[in-house]
Amino acid sequence: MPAKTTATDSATKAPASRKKSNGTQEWLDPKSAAKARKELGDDKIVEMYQSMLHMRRFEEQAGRAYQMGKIKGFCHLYIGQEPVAVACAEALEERDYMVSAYRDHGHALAKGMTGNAVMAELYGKVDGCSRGKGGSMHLFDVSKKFYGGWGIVGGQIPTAAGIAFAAKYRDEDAVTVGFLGDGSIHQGVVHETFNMAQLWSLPVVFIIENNRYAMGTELKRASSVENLAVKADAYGMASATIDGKDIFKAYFGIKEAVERARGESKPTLLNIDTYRFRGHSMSDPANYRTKDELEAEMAGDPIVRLQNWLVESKIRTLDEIEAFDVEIKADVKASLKFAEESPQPDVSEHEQHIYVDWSWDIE
Amino acid sequence: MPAKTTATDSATKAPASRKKSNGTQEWLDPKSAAKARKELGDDKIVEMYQSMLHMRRFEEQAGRAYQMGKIKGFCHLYIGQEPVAVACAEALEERDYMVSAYRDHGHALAKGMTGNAVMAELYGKVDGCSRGKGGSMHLFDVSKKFYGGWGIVGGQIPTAAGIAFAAKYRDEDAVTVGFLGDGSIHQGVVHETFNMAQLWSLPVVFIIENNRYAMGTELKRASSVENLAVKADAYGMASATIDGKDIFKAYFGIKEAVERARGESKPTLLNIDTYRFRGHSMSDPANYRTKDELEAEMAGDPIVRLQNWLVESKIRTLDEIEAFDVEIKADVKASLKFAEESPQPDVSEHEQHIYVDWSWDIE
Amino acid sequence: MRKLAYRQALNEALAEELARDEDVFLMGEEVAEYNGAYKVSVGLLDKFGPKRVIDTPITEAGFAGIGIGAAMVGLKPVVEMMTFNFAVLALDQIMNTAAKMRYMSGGQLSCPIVIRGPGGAAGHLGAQHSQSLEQQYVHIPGLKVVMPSTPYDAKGLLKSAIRDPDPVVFIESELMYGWEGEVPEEEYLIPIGKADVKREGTDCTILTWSRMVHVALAAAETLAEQGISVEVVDLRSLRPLDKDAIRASVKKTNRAVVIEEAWGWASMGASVADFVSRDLFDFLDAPVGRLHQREIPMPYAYNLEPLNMPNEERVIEAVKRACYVD
Amino acid sequence: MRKLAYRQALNEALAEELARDEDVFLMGEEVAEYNGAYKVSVGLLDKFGPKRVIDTPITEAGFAGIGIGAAMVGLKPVVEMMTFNFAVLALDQIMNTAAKMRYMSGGQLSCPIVIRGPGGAAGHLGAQHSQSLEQQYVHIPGLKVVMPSTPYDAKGLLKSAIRDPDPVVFIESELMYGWEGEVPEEEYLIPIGKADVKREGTDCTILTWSRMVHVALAAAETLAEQGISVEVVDLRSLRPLDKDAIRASVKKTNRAVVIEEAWGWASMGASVADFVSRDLFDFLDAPVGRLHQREIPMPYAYNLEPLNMPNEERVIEAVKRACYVD
Ligand SMILES: Cc1ncc(C[n+]2csc(CCOP(=O)(O)OP(=O)(O)O)c2C)c(N)n1
Ligand SMILES: Cc1ncc(C[n+]2csc(CCOP(=O)(O)OP(=O)(O)O)c2C)c(N)n1
Ligand SMILES: [Mg+2]
Ligand SMILES: [Mg+2]
Repeated sequence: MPAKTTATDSATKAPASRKKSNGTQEWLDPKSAAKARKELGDDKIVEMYQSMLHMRRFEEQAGRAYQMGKIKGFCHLYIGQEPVAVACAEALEERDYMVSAYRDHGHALAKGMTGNAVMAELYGKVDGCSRGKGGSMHLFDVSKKFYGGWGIVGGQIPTAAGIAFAAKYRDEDAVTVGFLGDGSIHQGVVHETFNMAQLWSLPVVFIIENNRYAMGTELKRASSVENLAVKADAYGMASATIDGKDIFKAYFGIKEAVERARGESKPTLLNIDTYRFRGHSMSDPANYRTKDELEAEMAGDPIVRLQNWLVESKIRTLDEIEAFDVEIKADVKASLKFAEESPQPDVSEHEQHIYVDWSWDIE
Repeated sequence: MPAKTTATDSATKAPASRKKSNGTQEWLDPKSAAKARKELGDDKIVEMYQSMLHMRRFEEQAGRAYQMGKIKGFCHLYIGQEPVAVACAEALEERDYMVSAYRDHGHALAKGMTGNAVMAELYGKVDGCSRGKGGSMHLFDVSKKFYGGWGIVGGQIPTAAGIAFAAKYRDEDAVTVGFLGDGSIHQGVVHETFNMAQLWSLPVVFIIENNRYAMGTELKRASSVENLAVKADAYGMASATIDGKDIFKAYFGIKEAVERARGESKPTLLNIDTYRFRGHSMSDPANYRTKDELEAEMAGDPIVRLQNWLVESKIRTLDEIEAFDVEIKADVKASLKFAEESPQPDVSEHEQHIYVDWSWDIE
Repeated sequence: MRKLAYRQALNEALAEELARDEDVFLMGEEVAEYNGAYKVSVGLLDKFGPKRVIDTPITEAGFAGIGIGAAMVGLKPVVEMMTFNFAVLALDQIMNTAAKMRYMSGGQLSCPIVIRGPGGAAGHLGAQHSQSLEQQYVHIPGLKVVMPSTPYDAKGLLKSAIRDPDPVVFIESELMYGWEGEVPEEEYLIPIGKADVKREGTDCTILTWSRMVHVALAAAETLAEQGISVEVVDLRSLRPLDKDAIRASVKKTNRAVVIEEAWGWASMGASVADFVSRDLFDFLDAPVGRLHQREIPMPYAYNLEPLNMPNEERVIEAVKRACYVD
Repeated sequence: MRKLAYRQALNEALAEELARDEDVFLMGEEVAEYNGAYKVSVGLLDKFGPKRVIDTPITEAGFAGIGIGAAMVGLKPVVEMMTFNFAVLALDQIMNTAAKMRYMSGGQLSCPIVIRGPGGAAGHLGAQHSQSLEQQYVHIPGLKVVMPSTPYDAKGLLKSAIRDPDPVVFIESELMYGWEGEVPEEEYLIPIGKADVKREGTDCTILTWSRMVHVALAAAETLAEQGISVEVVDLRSLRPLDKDAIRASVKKTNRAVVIEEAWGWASMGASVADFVSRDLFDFLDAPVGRLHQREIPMPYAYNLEPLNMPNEERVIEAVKRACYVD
């Protein structure tokens, strides 16, 4: 298969694993794929491919902007984990809520926020989704029901449950998804929340994006159990472990949990296997992973797998897919330009949004 | 059986449950009882009875002193839960550590602290185990390896794990027991600690004294699961549910966990069924429990059960047991007198023990 | 006018606001079936049902966070902390989520939550249960902090706090729950950010809040007999602070003593005293006086405990020192 | 003399104390295999092995509590908080266990632990990651709080902190880790509780600590050119506080400006300013000046962020105001 269209982060060779009986490559689980074609339809699947590719190109661009010193502070790239966000957003309705942490670019884009608004936020510009005052770790868009964007590990989980509580309180028939990482699962407040979510049967889905590392700490050095899905057993909560590198498996796995939340108002803990191709943040060389491990993972780049599946399934030709990439790259460039040109917030904004009214003199 | 010697808090009629095949009363599990006679010997069992009765009389006395206004603040009585503390202390060596919370009188006495030192502490007198500066919720005796005595629900659990960590660090071959309640199990820091205790295989035993109520909140209203032992599954930690109203079952259940800690340096979570006959604290009327429930529980008073077993097993006669009670009551009276007569801490103590050296001027 | 206990006044405020606004709910340990550990929520479960009055497990960080999340999407939670000694477990949620949401979201979000419960010493509860920790909240931009001293203030301020679009930390006093005071039948609100002169005087201003207001008033009474006229200004709201009320009083008396139940370093009292010293430098005839808890954990021993606390006698000394008397 | 970066000086202190005392161990997130999120613990795992240098899960309350428990039975843990923004999750353990153990046990127990890590703003990290929260610790009896401003002070004070029999909160500065300064080869200790005059002057005293010391020194340089002689007193230790050093300097200059990176209400700066205003009332020729972070969460936007912070220009203004210049 041609190298030129494969996502920058991924090697050109196909994943070593996953051979068909006839010895050729099995890109994605055939059963889920067939189901997806029936339930979602090919065009929707193509859209999902496009949004994954958009996330990828968007963050590659953000990474370059960071290296050029145009984006500062922390910048936690989502590259490699795209199927999770896209599958999740696809499993949700517009009225549903999403809460993320600091690795939130992909989630924000998946929930419908524009590349312009997110890129401008990374630039700290006034047209950013948080008017440039939040930054990479604090993306918000109330109109898209995207509620951040959190810097304190685990702190977003009670918030997610609280939003679910409110949705239930007001009979909104809305589901809330709260994302956390494999390192964040150990925080006490996460466990406090699990108990209340189950006790009060809140319509919430907790998604562990298990990329096997918390900064430099591999899962097994931080967790006394290998399988994080068992965390749910302590609360009698439904749970599942899902392959987050296969967009279709991810979609159906998340969909089931979302339906449980919407239909039965019951929480679910999902342990989704995924992998980040980049370091923890832009400043992390990620030496704690072997070159082999990284290469093997990148060989199974989920975007490349879907791309190859699309081509082999004759849903789109390679040329069409290359065309997408050209478009998307142009789109991302436009977002960059938008961010570059967007003004910084006016200095008057410095004193706004602390309280609804800050007329009183505190200083 | 005669009412006169039964513990004040317990009804005279035998527990409705537990009939022998021949229709007569089964006071304690026969298999465990037989095992206990073999492994502990009758005299040791009698000692255990005596210390349970001592706790009971001690706290009845403390309760009266509280009603007379001689003991103030909070006073959380342990009445009804005595077998847990006694069985636990019996399962431990002197060099082993014990950490409790605010319902700590029984634990302190079981670990070898004198009635005088504990009663004087409740009185806030200088001969109290904490020189009168800690109070009912903060009993300490380093020489007995008793490390409190905590007011913040769940806060004692990382401490217990930390002591276990230190014991392992120094190859002390010592086990640490940390007590908590069925309401405290939900605190986040408890779960954070469970993960590290298992991950680092610390020689610690976490004992949930599951008396089914947290203040006025029944277990099922606070916990999404009925069986608290499953909390351990989330950490791959060993666990067991134990009948804490049967002194022998409690003993062997705890012993097994202590041996796991000492032999394999592995933590265990024990979910011990027990019941408090009194309110949460002296100021709690405990209206949240039905009269029937309370009567049924008190009919199964674990002290009365052991007493009846001792008599029926011909280990001690009723007269001998009555004699114990007379002695113990006298002993408790003596502790009360000791506490009454002990002086309050000298005012100079007010400024002591803040720092090792408080020569510097802070105020 | 009718008299109500401090706890009854709070109870009325909660009942009225629960009745007034469907989005208001009360959540905390023992608030529902037990009617509140300190009986502030008596009868509310019966009146408003389990959807609006909710018992929680003992997980302060978790349920504070759930309340905050609910507030972020427009509900108006009142989260009871059984005491503020335990609220420290939820401090991250309060200072990093509730306080910062509006700013970090560029004004998209607000967090109209009230975190309330008793603070301060209770009596013979030892070191972990007898702390005055308002400084943990006063320090944080984005939070408002209110500490009423009377049933009247408690009711009017709690109603305002519940209607406030920003997060309000509302600290009551365990020892005052039973204290009675006049509370009118008809509804009223007291704006957050306004101090109240609880006693007028001309020689020295006492700046204080919560239970210490009553210690100050008792001292003022005694001092009046000795010919020293003390003005007692109850700050009521610590953030925002009513600087104008402080200025007005101190410009009149030219002397100030700040009294607080908390420890004195990096405390609200230090801030108030510092404000007076700098802002009113040219009006002060004497150094600002301060009285606070000794820099010592609260001892349990009944004879030592009182030594740790400001009391009438010490207030009198402090005022006299500020007035250069004796 | 040789120069070391702030982080290297800390690393040496840790290495020397780990080598000196078997009971000392280092615990925290990423301290071992990753060599520290900010590389303060570089090489320590290799030197001392996994028993002494321990990576933890991301559970601040839990591992702080485990360290505290270990300290209660005589070990000397150094617990690293990746930043003090996260330490608030462990505040209950620090203020209710570590700080109170000695007192509540009537002197039986001690808690010789060091809780250390970077505090203060880092740069473009937004509101939750850029806080100066020393006031949460300074307020608590039983704790000691140290905030060194130079590699020399950092090394000498960390060694003293590790040997201290009481709990010490040791707050470093994320922005200073790379800054170099002279550090002698031979071992030395700096006692906790002693301030250090970083620059002598006669017209005005600047009282500050941590990174702000350098902002103050830069301002002092500029002011010197303008004929204003500033004395910069680095408090170094916030609890205990070196009152005598403050008195000595202010009695000489009769003017004082307090500078801190933190917000200003119920802050350490408020306490220091209040202390000067009252204790040195008769020596002050002008109101004490204060400079602190704006009462605003840290904005991310690169143009707004600097507006939140004290800087050289503002220090110069504050000193001139205190000196009635312009
Ligand atoms: C309370 C808290 N502790 C520590 C940190 C520093 N930190 C930020 S992300 C991170 C690792 C989290 O790993 P994981 O949960 O697996 O999420 P991932 O980065 O893999 O997406 C750490 C330790 C923090 N932000 N908050
Ligand atoms: C952090 C914290 N929250 C709340 C309290 C108030 N409180 C003290 S004991 C208690 C109930 C605990 O119940 P449980 O754990 O079952 O122990 P038990 O009293 O039954 O022995 C509560 C809510 C506290 N002391 N600390
Ligand atoms: Mg991870
Ligand atoms: Mg219980």
